[in-house]
Amino acid sequence: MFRFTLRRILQIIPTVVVVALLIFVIFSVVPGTFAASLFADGKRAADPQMIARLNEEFGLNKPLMERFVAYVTDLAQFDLGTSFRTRQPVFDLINDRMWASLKLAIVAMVFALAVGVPLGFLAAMRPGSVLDTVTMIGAVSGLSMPQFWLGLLAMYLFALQLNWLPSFGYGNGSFQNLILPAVTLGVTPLALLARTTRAGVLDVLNADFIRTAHSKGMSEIKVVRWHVARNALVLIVTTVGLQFGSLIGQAVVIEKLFAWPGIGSLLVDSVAIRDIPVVQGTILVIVLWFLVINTAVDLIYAAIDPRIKQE
Amino acid sequence: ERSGGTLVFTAPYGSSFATLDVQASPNTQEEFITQAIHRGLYSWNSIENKPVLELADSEDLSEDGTVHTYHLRKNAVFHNGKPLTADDFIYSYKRIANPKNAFPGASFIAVIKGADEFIAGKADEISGLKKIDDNTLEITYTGPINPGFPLMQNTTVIYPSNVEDETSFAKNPIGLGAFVFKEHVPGSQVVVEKFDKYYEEGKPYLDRINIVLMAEDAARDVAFRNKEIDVSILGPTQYQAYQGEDVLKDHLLEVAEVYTRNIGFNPAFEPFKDKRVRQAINYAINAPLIIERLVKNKAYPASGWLPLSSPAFDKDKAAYAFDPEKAKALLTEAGYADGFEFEVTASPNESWGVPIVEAILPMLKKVGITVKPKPVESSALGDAVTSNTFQAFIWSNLSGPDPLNALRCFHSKTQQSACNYTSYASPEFDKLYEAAQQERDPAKQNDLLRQANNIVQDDAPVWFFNYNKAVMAYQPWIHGLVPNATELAVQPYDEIWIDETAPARQ
Amino acid sequence: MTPPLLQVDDLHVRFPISGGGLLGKGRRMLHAVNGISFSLAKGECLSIVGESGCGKSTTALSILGLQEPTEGTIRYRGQPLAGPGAPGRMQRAKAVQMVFQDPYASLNPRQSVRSSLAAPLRLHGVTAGSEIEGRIEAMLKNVGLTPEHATRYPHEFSGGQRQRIGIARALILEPEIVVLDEPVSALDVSIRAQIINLLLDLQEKLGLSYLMISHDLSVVEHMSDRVLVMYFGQIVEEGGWRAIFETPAHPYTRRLIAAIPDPNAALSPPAKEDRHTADRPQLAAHSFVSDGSRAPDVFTAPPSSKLVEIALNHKVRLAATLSD
Amino acid sequence: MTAPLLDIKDLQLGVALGQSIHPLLKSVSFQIMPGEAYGLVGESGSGKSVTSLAVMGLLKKPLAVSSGKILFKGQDLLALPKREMRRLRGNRVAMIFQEPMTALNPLSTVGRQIAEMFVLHQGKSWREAKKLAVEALSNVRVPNPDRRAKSYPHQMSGGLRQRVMIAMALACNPDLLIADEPTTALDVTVQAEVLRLIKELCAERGTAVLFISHDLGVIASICQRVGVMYAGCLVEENETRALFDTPRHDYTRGLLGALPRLGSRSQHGRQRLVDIDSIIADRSKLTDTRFIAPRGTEGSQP
Amino acid sequence: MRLGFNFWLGAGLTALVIFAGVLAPWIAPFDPVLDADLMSSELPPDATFWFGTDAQGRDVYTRILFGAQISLTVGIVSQVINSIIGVTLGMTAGYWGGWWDDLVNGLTNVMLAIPSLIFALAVMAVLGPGLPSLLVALGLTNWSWTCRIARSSTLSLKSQGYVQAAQTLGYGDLRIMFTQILPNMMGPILVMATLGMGSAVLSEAALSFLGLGIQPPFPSWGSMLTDARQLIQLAPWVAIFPGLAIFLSVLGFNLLGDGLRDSLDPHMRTRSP
Ligand SMILES: Nc1ncnc2c1ncn2[C@@H]1O[C@H](COP(=O)(O)OP(=O)(O)OP(=O)(O)O)[C@@H](O)[C@H]1O
Ligand SMILES: Nc1ncnc2c1ncn2[C@@H]1O[C@H](COP(=O)(O)OP(=O)(O)OP(=O)(O)O)[C@@H](O)[C@H]1O
Ligand SMILES: [Mg+2]
Ligand SMILES: [Mg+2]
Repeated sequence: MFRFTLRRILQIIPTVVVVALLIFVIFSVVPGTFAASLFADGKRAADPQMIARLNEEFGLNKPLMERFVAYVTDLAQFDLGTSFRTRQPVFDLINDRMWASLKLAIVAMVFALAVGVPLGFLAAMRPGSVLDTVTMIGAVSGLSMPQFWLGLLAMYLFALQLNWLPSFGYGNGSFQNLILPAVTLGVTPLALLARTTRAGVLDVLNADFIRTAHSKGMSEIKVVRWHVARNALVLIVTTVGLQFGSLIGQAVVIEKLFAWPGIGSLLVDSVAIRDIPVVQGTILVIVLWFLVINTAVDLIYAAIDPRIKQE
Repeated sequence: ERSGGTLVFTAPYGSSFATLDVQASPNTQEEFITQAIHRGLYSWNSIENKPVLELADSEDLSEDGTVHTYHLRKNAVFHNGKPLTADDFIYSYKRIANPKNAFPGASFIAVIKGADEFIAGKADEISGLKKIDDNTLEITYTGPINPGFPLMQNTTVIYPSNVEDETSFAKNPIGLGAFVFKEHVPGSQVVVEKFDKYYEEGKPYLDRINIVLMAEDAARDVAFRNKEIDVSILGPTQYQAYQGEDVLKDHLLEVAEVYTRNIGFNPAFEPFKDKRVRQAINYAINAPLIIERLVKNKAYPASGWLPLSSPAFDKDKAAYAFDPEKAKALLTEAGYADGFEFEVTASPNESWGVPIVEAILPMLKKVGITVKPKPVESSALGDAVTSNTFQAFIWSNLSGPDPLNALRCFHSKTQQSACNYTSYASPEFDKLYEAAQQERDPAKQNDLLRQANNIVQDDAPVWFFNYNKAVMAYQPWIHGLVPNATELAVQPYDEIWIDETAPARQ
Repeated sequence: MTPPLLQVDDLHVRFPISGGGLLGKGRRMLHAVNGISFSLAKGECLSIVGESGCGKSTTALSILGLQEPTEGTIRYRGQPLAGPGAPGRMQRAKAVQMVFQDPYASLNPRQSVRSSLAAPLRLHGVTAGSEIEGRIEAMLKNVGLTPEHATRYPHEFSGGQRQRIGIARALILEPEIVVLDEPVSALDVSIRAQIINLLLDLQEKLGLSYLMISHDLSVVEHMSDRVLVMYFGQIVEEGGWRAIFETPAHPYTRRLIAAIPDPNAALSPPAKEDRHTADRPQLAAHSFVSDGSRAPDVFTAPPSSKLVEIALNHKVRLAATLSD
Repeated sequence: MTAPLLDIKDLQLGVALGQSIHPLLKSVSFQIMPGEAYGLVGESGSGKSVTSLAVMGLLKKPLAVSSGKILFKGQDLLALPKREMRRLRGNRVAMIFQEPMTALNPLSTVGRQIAEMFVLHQGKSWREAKKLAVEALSNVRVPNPDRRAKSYPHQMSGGLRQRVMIAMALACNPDLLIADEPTTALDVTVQAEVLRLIKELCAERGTAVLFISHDLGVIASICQRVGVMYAGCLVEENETRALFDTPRHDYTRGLLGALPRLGSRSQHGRQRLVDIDSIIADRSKLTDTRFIAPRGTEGSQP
Repeated sequence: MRLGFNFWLGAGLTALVIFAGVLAPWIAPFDPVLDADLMSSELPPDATFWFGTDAQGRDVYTRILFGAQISLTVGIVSQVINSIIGVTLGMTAGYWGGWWDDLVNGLTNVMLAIPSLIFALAVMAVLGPGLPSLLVALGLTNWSWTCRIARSSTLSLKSQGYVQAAQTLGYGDLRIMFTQILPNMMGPILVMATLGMGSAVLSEAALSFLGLGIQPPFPSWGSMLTDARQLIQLAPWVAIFPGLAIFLSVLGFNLLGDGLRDSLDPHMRTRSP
């Protein structure tokens, strides 16, 4: 198990390296510079000297190769560089925002799990029933709606019309502020979880060993508790991992809509003003998060399923 | 009793503050922090519509107008307890101009004599800065200019000279302002609290200000209606909506800001070489209609470059009328009877971006001109314009409050990439402008500038669209807001007070 | 002397198994086939029997060129079929063909019978439409189908019919050798007889040589001329069908034969004894490397041993020390 | 004369397609005596498995019994309440399936899967049940039963897994064991061992067996009586020996002649195998005639 | 192959979108760009303007019809690109194995690790807003699942008798891939592509929201919705109809994909997201 764990952790490294290269290449050819973006709102006349000064300061006029070497050297020392805009280490900026993102992702995922899995389970137990039909229609619908549209509607309904919840922002970090964005963000994983849970449970229910269990004279409830639950869990865990891993990336739109100070909105803003070190750092962190979650899932998977460690 | 209460103010220009070290940031967003925490040598007086002395009680002016001797405030104290002295100015200006920092404010400091050498790294001191004694500062400028404009910017505020670790300004700003920095929740808000030793007696009134970040108009709208925020900057749709609602319409603060929205024509593009074509476009577009229907009256039709609030604005000069016939005639004259096609480089901005191009598209089609929007991101717009790689662009440009500075952008000696984006060159204009530069009498200077502005209007290097009208909605219990023409959202926090009807005070 | 039709010499196949070291490096090897040698004569049916996983299919795939041998040579009429100097797929296709076990998986569901049969002809340079038609028609008749069947798709056929199509496809290029990997085990009992009869008819009619792999010893006995008994990658016994079934020498062979549920034997037990007591006294049990009752380690090469001829064309594997 | 243990009377079942029912079993009747081993052979798809599932009460959705009775010790299983049926299933009637790989839960140790039987039917605690499970494993001659009880199915060979299935099925000493092709997935040598095991254990405990197979050889070596199914009908039934010696139904005859028999080549030379199709002109008529021999006598016509 | 109700509902909705997009030039009552009269902006639905007018005074109904063209283009072209990349890589990796397989697997893992919206965001930033960039951005981002499915299908098809038979009959590798393997894995690939179309339409909307989508005057549903979010109270129809159009078309694609999947292979449900 230790070897397995270590191996899975080491496997992250090449992926991260390739991602780092990829985003460096992409953002070295992106049009627009940070310095020029300072004048984008037209509130000042452009100042060529200042633009030159800033580009020089950020090393943007150095040859690509040289910049690349510097970037890789820094990365190797776990240094994500310094933000053009704030002139603070990118690491600090991300650190400031990470917790808000995590909070959002975790609450969204917990919500999705708490609702999606039981729904999927119940639907699978009674395929073709009203509950099943309604759940599955709801799930496809949830997957078919633009997220920001849903968020906007929720915002108008719950904040403005009903006045139950604050409409936006982080507030002082209270749970109330979290509800709307988290629920909106949770809709997609919820729908997916309901679907995979249902499909997974159905698959398990059709497996031969369930027939064996019935042939032992087991009651439905015991079959589910003793044999279905754990096997379905294997599938659910995979979905949870993939979803949870990509949730921070998906949160970009929601964070922007609800003015949630996570790394998703940091990323979008930084792309908009071409604060390249922050963009690169943020994407790396999002990717790393995905990889770490999925590695964790693989380990959980191996703990649940004795067949994994074998191969 | 005006004292007390918490103001929830909105910072609408982005979803974060770039930095709390405001000297490092040219963004409007950080001006909210500056306004609360910092003070510069000068400040903008919204009522008189001009810069006034802030950190000095008085100044003496030399004969040629280049040397100013400032008698500094004696009661001003930094939040860290240090009394204000001339050293703080020298420290701050050197920090801003320091070539290693590459701060955006350096170009403002450049008005001080010897600053250029310092910025270029060729001198260790700024020769124009001289400390007479702790309370007296002598500054020599490069010319007989009004130093109020450059030295009132948020990038030229004064920091205390006794802070060892300069990087701490980015996290823990220390200033002379009416409010002390309390906390920053990144991406969410900055909280400031009343400074007891503020130099103006009896101020500020407020105990606390939460400057909350809220870039999304719709979110701000909901929050304002929910009374979660005390003020909100309105977009066109909300402006229209608020005007129609009884509870809201009485608490709107409007001001003509100093930005001119326009479509700049590149004379390198063949049809735009001809003045008649440029004029024809001005005639062909029904700007007032666009302003009324699309911009929801949240703007004033532009009759020239200088805006309504500019001292050199010419009330008698009529804007281009909407006259498609005349436009067609002009085009025929210019040899474009069959029209032509051009691209407008545009950002997504709703007030001066792609939507406006969409609106002129059918109008120009009627006179035979085909317009194609060429969408770019905001950050790429500046690049496209300053690198002169456009046929036309649509932008909002600063056109005040100082008319001399505003018209600099049409002076043929100004680089295209600096702000003469349309590569405008008119000997007639240059003559008037250079005369105005030398003129010391404000009235005569404004007169010259007015004439110069009219020449620009006739030559139509741009399509004159509108001057921005900024609108702020505020809760009925908020008092002391001022119509700040430079930026309505930036308010003098020390003047604001909250009355008893505020929900938080009941 | 002319070389035999097919000659396999010291064939080894090893598969790398991942997941050995920390990063999946230091790979272990699975020894699937360990030094197999045999030859196949024209018109002969040679069967390979042995338990699951002993390397029967791997051997067959090597001969078909679907599996690169790790060591050893395979020669067709003296010409190498694998390794350096081997002919391309095209030449090999004309020499060896295969009939697959699962009639459901062995036909492309998206190809009609005609295109399944025509495509290889075209590939091998038969372009005249009439010739193609003619050959397809003849072949369908050979395997007991009618020309009308050519336009149909696999799902329109029963398992037995599909297997006939599979045989037709294998024979369309007129190969001399046909590898049969469990040709009837997936078929329902009632159809097996038809296919077995068909295979025997075709062998006689076209002079084919069969290399047959089967679990089913009664089918092997029925069809084969010679039999190879494989055990974990090695041939443990080799001989004519009569020798193998009447006088099995290796304990594994005997166990194999004894394990066959035979209605005759079950219903008349004494007969069973008679058939297998024809032991060869000179082969003491200890001279065998393994009696096949315990699974050897597939990750190490087997201990050295030797095939010893105990009667004319009847060989048995004995421990190397004893035979030296 | 003793009462039959299992008495299937005129069982009909089919696939429910909307309103109509597409029949799969057209009236099947047979009896199994206590301690007797009864074999079912027949063409693929002739309804052997569905018959066994019907006895177990494990028919799933589109499949349903339309008429008939399944009497087990005189009780009609089809009329039994679910609860009662559950108590019977596994306890009195147990089943072994064809694929030992998929019939075991891959995520659970085999020990636990066997122990479930004791918890379910004997009300044992898990701890006791696990101990009994080890015992059950040693009963089916699994070496190292202690250690094996803690293994997962994928760590075992096919033969071992099938032994686990047998241990599980026989855990509560059922009166009837249903084995649906329990050895087709196994190698010949392993198959022989498993068959011997079933035979011995059932004989020891007096358990009756319903044995389903394609393989006449297997049937012959285990069963006392054989029923031959064809297209949803039991077309012939007889004592094993009698059936082999004097098959009466065309299909049975075809079946016996279709397969090469070990040793027949050396005795009689290679003979052409019987092609069932050639002896049966019209398959649809095949179910019209049935040859059911009364027990204890040689086959006779009905 | 039995196709359920879902499939037909999905097929119906998709047909509606195709119908709208293809026939837009003939059935739309107005021009989507030029028929803009600011005097009649933000009119509620009536007999002339079935879905009302937008802020520019353009007919929302017309623009939704033309928007279907954009959505279809985005959905189909991006999925064709995705499928070509995914199938080519996945099939060759599965067929040839070895270092190429390792490389493709690594690349797939990388693509999977970068959330697709973020990758699309980056690509759009480089290429600038607009339809061609969007097609590239969405076409490059979502092939990893297709690739995985193509690879695993190839691996299982490779051991099928008919593929081995083709090898023994002397077929070349490419011929085998294209005539034997590809046609037999089109089912799952088609399912992925159909589901991908839905997410492409949603991604277009999300990118528009982030200011990087298709830019006006092209009437894309995403940009219509984004532009309308300010008007949700004043002129809700400007936001509701494009929102509904997105919802229904994505629902259509999703149901179609689900339906296909259920009829092709009920077990595939759990294998892909
Ligand atoms: N591609 C492969 N990679 C790794 N191992 C393989 C591969 N192909 C076969 N093996 C292994 O090689 C050994 C021999 O396999 P082979 O398929 O030749 O057996 P077989 O005798 O045909 O068995 P069966 O009767 O079950 O078909 C087995 O242990 C098998 O697991
Ligand atoms: N769930 C089901 N739905 C519809 N038809 C079914 C179902 N299960 C079985 N059948 C049909 O019932 C018939 C009998 O099936 P059964 O499995 O009993 O055959 P069998 O005799 O056991 O065959 P085999 O020897 O292949 O196992 C077959 O025609 C089969 O197609
Ligand atoms: Mg094999
Ligand atoms: Mg069956």
